Amino acid sequence: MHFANKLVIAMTAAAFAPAAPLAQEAPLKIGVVTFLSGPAASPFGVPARNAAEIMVEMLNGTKVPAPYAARGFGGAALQMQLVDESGPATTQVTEFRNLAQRDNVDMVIGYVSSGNCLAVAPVAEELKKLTVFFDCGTPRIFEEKSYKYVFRTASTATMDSVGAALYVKELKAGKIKSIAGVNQNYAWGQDSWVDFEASMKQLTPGVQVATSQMPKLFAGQYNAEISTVLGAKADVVHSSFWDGDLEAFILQAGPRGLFKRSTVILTTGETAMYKLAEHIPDGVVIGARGPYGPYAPDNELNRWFSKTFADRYGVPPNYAAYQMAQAILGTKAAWEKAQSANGGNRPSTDQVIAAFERLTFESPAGKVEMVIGAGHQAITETAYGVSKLVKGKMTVANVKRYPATMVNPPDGVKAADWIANGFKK
Amino acid sequence: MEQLLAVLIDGIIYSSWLFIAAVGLTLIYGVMKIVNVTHGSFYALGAYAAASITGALLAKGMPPSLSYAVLLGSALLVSVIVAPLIERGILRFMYAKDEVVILLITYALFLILEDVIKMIWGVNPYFIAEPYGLLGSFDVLDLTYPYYNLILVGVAIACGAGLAWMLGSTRTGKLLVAVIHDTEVSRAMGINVDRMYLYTFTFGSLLAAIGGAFTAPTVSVVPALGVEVIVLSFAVVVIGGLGSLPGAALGAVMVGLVRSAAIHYLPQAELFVIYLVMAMVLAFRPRGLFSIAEARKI
Amino acid sequence: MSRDRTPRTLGLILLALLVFGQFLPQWTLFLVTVALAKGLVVLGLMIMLRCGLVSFGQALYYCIGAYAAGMLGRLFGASDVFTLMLAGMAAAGLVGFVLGFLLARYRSIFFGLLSLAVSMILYGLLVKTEALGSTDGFHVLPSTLFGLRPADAWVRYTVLAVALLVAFIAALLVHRYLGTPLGRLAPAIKDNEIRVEYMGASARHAIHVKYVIAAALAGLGGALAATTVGHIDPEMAYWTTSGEFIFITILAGTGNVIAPFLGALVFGVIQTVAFAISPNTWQMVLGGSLLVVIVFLPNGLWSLFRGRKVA
Amino acid sequence: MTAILDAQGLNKNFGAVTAASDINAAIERDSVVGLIGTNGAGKTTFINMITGYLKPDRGRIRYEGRDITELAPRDVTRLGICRSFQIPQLYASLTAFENMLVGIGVVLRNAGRGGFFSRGRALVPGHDLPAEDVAERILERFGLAEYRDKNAQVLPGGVRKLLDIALTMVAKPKILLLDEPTSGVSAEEKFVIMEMIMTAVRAEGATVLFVEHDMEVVSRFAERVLAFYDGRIIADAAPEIALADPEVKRYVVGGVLRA
Repeated sequence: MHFANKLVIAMTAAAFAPAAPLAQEAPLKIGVVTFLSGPAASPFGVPARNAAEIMVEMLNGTKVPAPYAARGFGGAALQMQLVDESGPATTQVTEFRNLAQRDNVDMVIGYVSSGNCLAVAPVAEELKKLTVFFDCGTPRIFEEKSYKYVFRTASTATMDSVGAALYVKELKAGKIKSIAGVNQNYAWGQDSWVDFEASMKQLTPGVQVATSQMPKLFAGQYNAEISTVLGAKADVVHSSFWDGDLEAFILQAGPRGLFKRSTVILTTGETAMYKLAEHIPDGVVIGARGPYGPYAPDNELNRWFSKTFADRYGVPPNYAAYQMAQAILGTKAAWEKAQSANGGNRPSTDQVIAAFERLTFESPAGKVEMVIGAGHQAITETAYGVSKLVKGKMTVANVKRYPATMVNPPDGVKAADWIANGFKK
Repeated sequence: MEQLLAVLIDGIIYSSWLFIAAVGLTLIYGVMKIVNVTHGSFYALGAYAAASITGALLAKGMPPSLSYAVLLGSALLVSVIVAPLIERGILRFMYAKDEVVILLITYALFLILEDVIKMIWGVNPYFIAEPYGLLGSFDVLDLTYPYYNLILVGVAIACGAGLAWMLGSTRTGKLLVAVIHDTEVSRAMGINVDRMYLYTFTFGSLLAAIGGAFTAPTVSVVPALGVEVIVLSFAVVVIGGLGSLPGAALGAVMVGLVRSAAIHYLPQAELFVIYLVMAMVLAFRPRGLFSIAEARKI
Repeated sequence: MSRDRTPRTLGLILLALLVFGQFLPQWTLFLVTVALAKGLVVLGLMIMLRCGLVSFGQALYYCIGAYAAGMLGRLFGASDVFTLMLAGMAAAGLVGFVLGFLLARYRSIFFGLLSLAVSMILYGLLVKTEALGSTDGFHVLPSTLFGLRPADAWVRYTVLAVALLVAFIAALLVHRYLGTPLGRLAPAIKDNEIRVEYMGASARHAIHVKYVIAAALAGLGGALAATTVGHIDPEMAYWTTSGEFIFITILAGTGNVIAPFLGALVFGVIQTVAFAISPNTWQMVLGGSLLVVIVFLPNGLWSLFRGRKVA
Repeated sequence: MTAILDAQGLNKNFGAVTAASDINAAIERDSVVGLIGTNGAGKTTFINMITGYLKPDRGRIRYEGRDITELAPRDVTRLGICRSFQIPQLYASLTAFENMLVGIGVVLRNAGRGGFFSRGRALVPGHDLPAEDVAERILERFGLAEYRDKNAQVLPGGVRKLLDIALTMVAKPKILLLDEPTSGVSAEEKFVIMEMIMTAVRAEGATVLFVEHDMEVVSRFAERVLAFYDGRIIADAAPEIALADPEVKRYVVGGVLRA
């Protein structure tokens, strides 16, 4: 018996140990989930965390330019609780539940990994907790199910592949006989390549696939892959590598003349372009997963954001940082719209959701429209350009912008079908 | 034909990298019977030290030609500082425990070191690409390879030959061999096994650090760099036979060639081909290719 | 032999949790359920560890169990929680039975590393299977109990209750098994296999049986995890997952069939606390606590609760 | 009397070393046979071949007329041929009592009484007592009662030796092979131990082969002696005759003195 007692006591103690005090009326508690450890921390997680910290601080200090001048969300100060996104889906689901039910946050903003987004979405629905995905790319989330409590304020990865295809077609004036791919061997890499290949086949009929390399995620050594791609002599090489893998790929492919031999597209190249300025030759197609960083429009919001960020962290914000800012501002917009509809009183979650659906709001990256995924999935314009070193500083030249509806499927149409049917509106 | 040549060259380059990364593991296991997970940490430490130190010196205007020496030096630096700390500070109190428990201890240490590294170097990547491009490159048919890859091969051969020489011809080496064969008897014969353990752990870790240091110029040094290396070098070492130096070499070459062949001819298989080889080898040679079958006296 | 109190203690814990469970906050219910799922896997590892064998690839069966359950729902719309668990258990047990013929011949580190290789092969295959969502995995239908779906407020508690029941039965059966001659053989095999053979028993057969049991338990745990978490992906087969299970096994100790569940729970709590208090350095907390346990509780957490031999 | 065990033309080489060359020996039921010879003469190899640990290169071994040459140790054991070891083979982490229980468990299981669904207190075949009682009784008989709950690894040498032999008794052996039962034991203890074993064996009734270096012990307990030298049997006779044989004197007895 004594044993059973001990155990139960131990367990209940353990269960309540980390419990935080219940959330007061104000301020608003926001759970922010992003990678703080592991390989995805440096390119996405940490810049996103930094952006979140800036936004929260500036919003509470009412230092954000119009239309976001109001304190916090509709006057209520923000309080953010940070969680690491590392670990398997089980861990992430556990932590999400802890945020929602133990720490009683008012909403959760986060998730870089598509796998985590897919795992968390149904839980958010079960717990009726407003959840905003800021970065993860997979189109599957709103294609496979429809959610009430889940929103995504960034475009899906489909946009990157379609945009890239449109851009190289223009760049090479249609003279593309063969394409090759080097993508990481996991969902993101596979999906990116599938979409790009399909788009190219639509845009330049008869194009050949020379080779599609899928090295293991974080393999780090790409000599063999580079050899095959060099040997394939493709006109265009597509890669959705990110972070360490992307940088290693650039460092290893450069000296081997891959960039000279083929037109290389790096759909997330923007995260590496400043760090590796002297290693990226001119003419490499650089993507930023949307109108972020160098492609961000020149409006006041953007000038303010990039300056504040650069002043504090010494580097310009990358697209992950932009997407985080976009997610927070989008939620703020929805919240305040709902609040004014509610006669100035704090809106209920359902009211915020009602306001969020089909919302159009301004972000440092310009106009964001929550028009697909039944009003829960954002579409934005996107832009591509080629690298150009100007006085030792990396810039993008020959920039082309593509309106949102041109690079995103219409509501209710699966990305794959949309591409397969020749991008019909 | 050209492709076959490419397969060979890519395979050899990758094998060299694997060998440098893995050989320390087999040494440590041979002598101490520890499956050492911190091996990955030392690989990462080597890479970080090399990247940051070389980068700093280059910024200070050091002639790039010296950077290769600096790579080596920084690997030496971290391993002689950290390895003894871990061996004397923690591991030596654990030798009485099960092989598995010690493995877990090194796993715990690995987790801790991951965060320590993050605390020291932060999460932002480090680069020192200069040594990679510096020597220019050579062409094989119409494939271009930087000469640096040959340096990698050279380092691998140097590590292997050096280790073989040390075990075969130096006094310490001979003592080590004795310990490898029978720790208890060696102890009885008055060999200072504890010191041997210290040397072995430091030297084995140094090899891992060298692996990291000489990889640094070709990659971006980021958190969790070591994770991949752990399982990979386990596979290599197990295929060759734990504790066997020629085994590690053969294992590295096998894995390297098979992998590059897969990439050239069957890209889909790349993901698990290494483990396939490992499973196959173990299925037919349960203790790896170069194993010392232990007889039991009854 | 001292009187065997384990079944009674198990019963008490079951009752205690069934009763207290209704009052525990929702998030703890989930925490405990996940701990039970992992505990089932660890229970199997404990049996193996008793004969001195450590599988670095037990995640293989965890993953097989989860995918078996997931596929059953995906292909045939099956959602009954017991059906799914039986399916996961059967699938894993079957694979374990086949692989057992190979693996039962291996000892010490080689057993561990071969099982690791096998699990990594499955991981590779799943990652290549884009039809199953590759690394992103896929949803598992919310499960039902005898065709009924409990009210939202009671879902967590119901799942927990089911998990408790399953874990209770599994623990009892394993406990009984460990008492049989074949079960008792475990430490003997660890100590002196030659003597085992010279007493007229086949160590390989004994290990094979234990291996299948361990696999089935891991499959059961995987299926339970799948239905609880509602999402499965190949990382369930990745070596880090196996590492976590071994971590828990050592944390818990092999003293008694209750230990694995206790260990899994403590692990879950440590992890979530670490996530909460130090999001940037939780790995350090995890590693540190493991070191502490190994150094100060060489026989695992179980030694805290155990005055004398219970098993 | 009929031979219970019959070895014919056994040969075994390890590379260049000849461990057994043309060994022929027929052992009568219930006899007590001493195996003598210097280290490496082939005594243990002989035992290892009988128990299936080694397969002879040539030759056959028959047990009660049945060919057991190819059987594995566990199958030989199941037939009732049990052995003890020169270096005690115990379950170091278990107590003496648990050591016995493991052995008894195997016996139960092989008799189909130790399965998952069988009763807790099934009777041990041959002893017709529950496992615990059998263990107690055998420990008692070997004077090990006081060490019942001590871990095997902490037991003194002589006790380990006895426990090792006691373990062989659980299966009710028909043939008992004792590999140097008294090695590493003081001269006077030797006789005590052998007495114990013999009383135990007589109570159970079994054929005994024991390897022994002490000729006094041999001539005291053995009814028949097989003298090994260089893998051959150089003498096979009653102790007084065998030990008087000049060859044996030169190669074995002398060898022991020199050793």
